[in-house]
Amino acid sequence: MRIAVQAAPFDQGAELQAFSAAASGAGAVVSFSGLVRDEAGRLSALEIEYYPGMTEKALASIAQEAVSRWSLLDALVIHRHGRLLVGEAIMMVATASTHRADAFSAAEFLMDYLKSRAPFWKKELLADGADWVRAKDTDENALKRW
Amino acid sequence: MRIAVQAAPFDQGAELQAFSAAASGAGAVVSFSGLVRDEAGRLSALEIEYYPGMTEKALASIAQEAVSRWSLLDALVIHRHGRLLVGEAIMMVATASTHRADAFSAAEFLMDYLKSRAPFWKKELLADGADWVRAKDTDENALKRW
Amino acid sequence: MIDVLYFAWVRERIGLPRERIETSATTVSGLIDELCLREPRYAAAFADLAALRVAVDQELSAFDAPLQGVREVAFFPPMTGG
Amino acid sequence: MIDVLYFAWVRERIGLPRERIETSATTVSGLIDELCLREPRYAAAFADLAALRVAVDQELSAFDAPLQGVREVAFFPPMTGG
Repeated sequence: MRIAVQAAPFDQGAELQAFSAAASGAGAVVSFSGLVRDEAGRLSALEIEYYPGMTEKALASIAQEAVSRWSLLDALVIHRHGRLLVGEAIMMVATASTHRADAFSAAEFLMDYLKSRAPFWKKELLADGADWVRAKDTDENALKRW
Repeated sequence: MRIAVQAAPFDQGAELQAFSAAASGAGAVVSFSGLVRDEAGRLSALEIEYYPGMTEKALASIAQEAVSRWSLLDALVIHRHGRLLVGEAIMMVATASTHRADAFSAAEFLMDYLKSRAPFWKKELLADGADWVRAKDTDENALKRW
Repeated sequence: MIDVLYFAWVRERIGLPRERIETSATTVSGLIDELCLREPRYAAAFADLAALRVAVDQELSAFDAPLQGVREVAFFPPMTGG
Repeated sequence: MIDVLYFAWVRERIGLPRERIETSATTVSGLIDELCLREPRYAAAFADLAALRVAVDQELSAFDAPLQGVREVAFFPPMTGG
């Protein structure tokens, strides 16, 4: 299980390849990557703030929960902070399991918790100002299914 | 949308990276990779048979259905045939959408249909013989949710 | 003349991957009946239709599908892709 | 002495990312009341508690959480990771 909170860009392809190669015995690997959307051309950059110390702990605890609930062979969480440009990968999660249903469910669980329970805050830097992204009710509600 | 049915191995990392880079405007990318499991050390190789012509058509039609049902920005399906060794990637799908729920649902839909409706047949080459993999009721039942 | 294709254990049981068949059958079921009368290996392959699937001109079909104008019929076990 | 941290627009509204505070409050709510009495920028930041979350020693907590033995309290809006 690897948790990384970093300012540096990462190569999601290389990460998936390494994760998959290391998950020996796995039959199913699911990955999710979140990318910076251009918001119809309005966005110039995304600024991500986090809580050093708490963020890493929260991610490790969410990942540990996923691993034990779905008997995952492995899990990966990478999340960037700082300034990101349109098209860049903000974060990725990957899960490895024997059968596909577990890897899919665990990846969705990780994403739902990461959206609303991991201490990250996004600010959109727009042509005409800057806005903190508001948490969505749909994201909070998504937690109820687990 | 790219559909590939091939004997050659593929690099899932490079495929994910290229897919993600090309899916301009996407906020969410989900990938699934199916790997050859060693079945507790019993498996020496997997032999995959397909139906040239029908297989490609079936995959294109499943992917097209996913793209239109979830308004995907893009979809990718790669599936190998022939002899595969333990740990090798059998296939992968990837989906790109604006929000994560669509990419996840579409990837699961693709996998469920690919398991039971795409003309591939797996034969396990074991230390003590060879067995055609039996279709699972759980896979057939998984189709009912869509 | 129809191209008849066999895959996976159906292919192994019948002993060939494809053959061209002159048939007077009007449905897939009729074709299966004709094949079963030929030789025991066909009867063995088609013994349990619930364990088989059929594609007519590369589309999954029912066993009562008509054969008129059809160029290709394929028999195989349930698919196990992914 | 407690380290009090602010993130996102709470940090911007209060104008600093963290401060050490000498407090006699026994709960998070008590601490918020003390802060609000200090200066209008605090009152502005804490005007709508429903729009805020609190972490006590880096664990998400309720506003009535006790402060005894606590080293670090953080205030921030609902999280928007992923």
